[in-house]
Amino acid sequence: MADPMRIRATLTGDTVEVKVLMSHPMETGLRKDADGKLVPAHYIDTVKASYNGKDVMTAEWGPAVSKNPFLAFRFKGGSKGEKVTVTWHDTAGDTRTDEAAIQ
Amino acid sequence: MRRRIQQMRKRLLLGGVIATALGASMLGAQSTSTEDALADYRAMFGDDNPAALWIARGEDLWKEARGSRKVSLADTCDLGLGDGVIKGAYAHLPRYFADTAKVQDLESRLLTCMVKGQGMDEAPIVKNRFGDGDRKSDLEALSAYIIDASRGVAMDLPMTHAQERLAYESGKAIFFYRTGTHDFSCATCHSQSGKRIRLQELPNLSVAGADARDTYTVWPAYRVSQGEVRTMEWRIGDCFRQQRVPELVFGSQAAIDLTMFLAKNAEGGKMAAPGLKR
Amino acid sequence: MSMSRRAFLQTGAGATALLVVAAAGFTPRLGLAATEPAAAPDPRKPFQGHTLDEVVKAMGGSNAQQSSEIALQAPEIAENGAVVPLVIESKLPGTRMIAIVSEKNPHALSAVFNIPEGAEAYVMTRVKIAETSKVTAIVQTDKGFFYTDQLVKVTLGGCGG
Amino acid sequence: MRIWITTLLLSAMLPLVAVAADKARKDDRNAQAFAVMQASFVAKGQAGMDRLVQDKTQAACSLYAPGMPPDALAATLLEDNRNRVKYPADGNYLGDWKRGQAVAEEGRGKQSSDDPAEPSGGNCYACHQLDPQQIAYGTIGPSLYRYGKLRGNSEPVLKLAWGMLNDMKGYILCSAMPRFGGKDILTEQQLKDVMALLFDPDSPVNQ
Repeated sequence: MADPMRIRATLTGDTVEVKVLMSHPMETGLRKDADGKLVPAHYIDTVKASYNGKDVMTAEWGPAVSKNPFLAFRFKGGSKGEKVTVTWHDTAGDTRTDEAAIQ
Repeated sequence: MRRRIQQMRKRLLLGGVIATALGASMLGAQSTSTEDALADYRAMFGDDNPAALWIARGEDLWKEARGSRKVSLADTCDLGLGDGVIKGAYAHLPRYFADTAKVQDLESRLLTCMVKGQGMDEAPIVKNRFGDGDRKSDLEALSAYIIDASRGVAMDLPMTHAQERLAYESGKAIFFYRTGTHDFSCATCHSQSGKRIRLQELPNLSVAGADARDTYTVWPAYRVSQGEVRTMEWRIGDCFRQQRVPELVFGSQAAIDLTMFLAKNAEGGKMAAPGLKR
Repeated sequence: MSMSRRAFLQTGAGATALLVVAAAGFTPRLGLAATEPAAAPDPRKPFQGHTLDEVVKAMGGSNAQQSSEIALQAPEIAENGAVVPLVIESKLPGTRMIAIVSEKNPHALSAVFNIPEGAEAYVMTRVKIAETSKVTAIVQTDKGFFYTDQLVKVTLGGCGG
Repeated sequence: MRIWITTLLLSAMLPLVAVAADKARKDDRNAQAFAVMQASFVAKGQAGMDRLVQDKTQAACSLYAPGMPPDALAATLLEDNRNRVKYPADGNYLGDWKRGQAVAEEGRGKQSSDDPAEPSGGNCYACHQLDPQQIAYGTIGPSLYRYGKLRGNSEPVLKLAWGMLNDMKGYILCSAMPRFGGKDILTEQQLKDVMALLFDPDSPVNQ
């Protein structure tokens, strides 16, 4: 199973900034490993973030997002202590959901 | 220049776009020096170092009961300050361990703890010492976690055992040993300050000083070019590869002795690892 | 660094003076070389485009307009093409989508971010670029598609081995 | 009086003793490094264990580092290296600067991870500025920008540059620069191409 994301959500004024680090190889399908073998494509293709049951960000990615992806986004109307949920899905069908309380 | 970006980040963080401040980057100005541009690039990572993912995984591995003995490293592994003590442990490594009668660096000591303490198989751990994407290295994750627990602690090696002093002398001899098709030694690139290879600054690691401290204390580091956290043994082994010599054996005496030489030269430097490197 | 000097130096000559050559063997290791055997294509249409126009078209638009209301912060020089940090913020009213395009990648589109109601038109992320090239931020509003771009030079780092 | 002379003699000898002791320690240093490294490395790819065995130049430059070998030893080694320089059979020093540029850019070659069937690079940009368009250049060696323009291309100038490119240790004994000809890193044709990069009036180095 994929490793947990690292999510930090910070409230400044009326804006919540969410920063997410995801553990993922983001293989393009074009890279060769140490033995010279082509590593098959394997990357996160969708990301979804929600707050109070409402989407605050959805994303579609290709293989050109960097390995161990980093993403930051902002939304208005969040309050401290409430949770932001982030889910990703990848081309191998794996998925992972984590959450973090707004600080 | 770096300050400009930090200010920009701060403004962006507050939600207000200052059109003039962003104007510069929108124009893609070509005017800064290469060094300034690289400093800007590095500043853009802020404190969002993906090494955090390794630290988190390392913590789980440290606390989990594993191996045929079903014990955790947190309960059984002595890194020099007592069983399970990790705070500051890395700042006093490499050091002599009586139970193995050897000077050990962090990684070889972790291997001892996993094999002798937990009863795990040595071969797969060593084979998987450097991770690659989905194939993750336990040693790299554990190292990241343990070293993070020494953040802010000054490098201070015991150097009381004769074998520790011998390791330092041997490491120094290896550092200056020129050989191979290209006549390289570590000293070829790392015995003066202020030079660079391509665009990479080359620290002087041949003597104790600021260069040695600033370099040693940010390893292990998340290597942007590899998308992996790499440890000191990896760093040294990859230097040897580029030195055109054969492959450095993991946990070998040369690896530990050279680490000892570098660690001693970094004495007094405050640990700031895992860092972020090209 | 004064803004006016930066702006003044933003000339064609300045843009070409610091050409950075990627050494042979660099891009294949990065896994982005277009000459390598192709991976199974991403079924999503916009991710198959090779140019800005093709991507915009696949998204159902046409003729993206350059706009100074989009702020793209990208490094002038990336020490490594595997990780290029970007900050994109749109001041265009009704921004509902932000996308990142690098035309010299095997496939131009890197990422699409949908901005729901209540979210800010702001995103920070890190992408791969195969070689020195322009990075383009596309923004979609109810009025159509807009973009801004910046040249990012990819350099070689250490021993080159 | 006698005591006085003895003291004088002893104090005169002391530095000699110290030098001898230092030499012995340094001898041990090379031997010690070799012994530890032999036990700590394994052959991989084209990098065999023989690569850990030093030649005389490498041994001398390691033994006295960060200082220099004594003058007499240095003179012998310099001559040895310089005598090994092979000059082109056809008397022609200059190849194609464009191919030379590729050799100067390429960093791979001779590493355990490199394909031995592929030609090695010279990796000149790792240490030198050449074509000013390439900003990713190192500063371990001097800038070679306008190398030919500043020196012309008379026979002695070309011969000297060829010699240094082939075996720098015949000119600066403990230089950081590899012996590209002497250690068979680059072929004669590659060396000519790099020479052209340095000397051809059309080369970007001379603009």
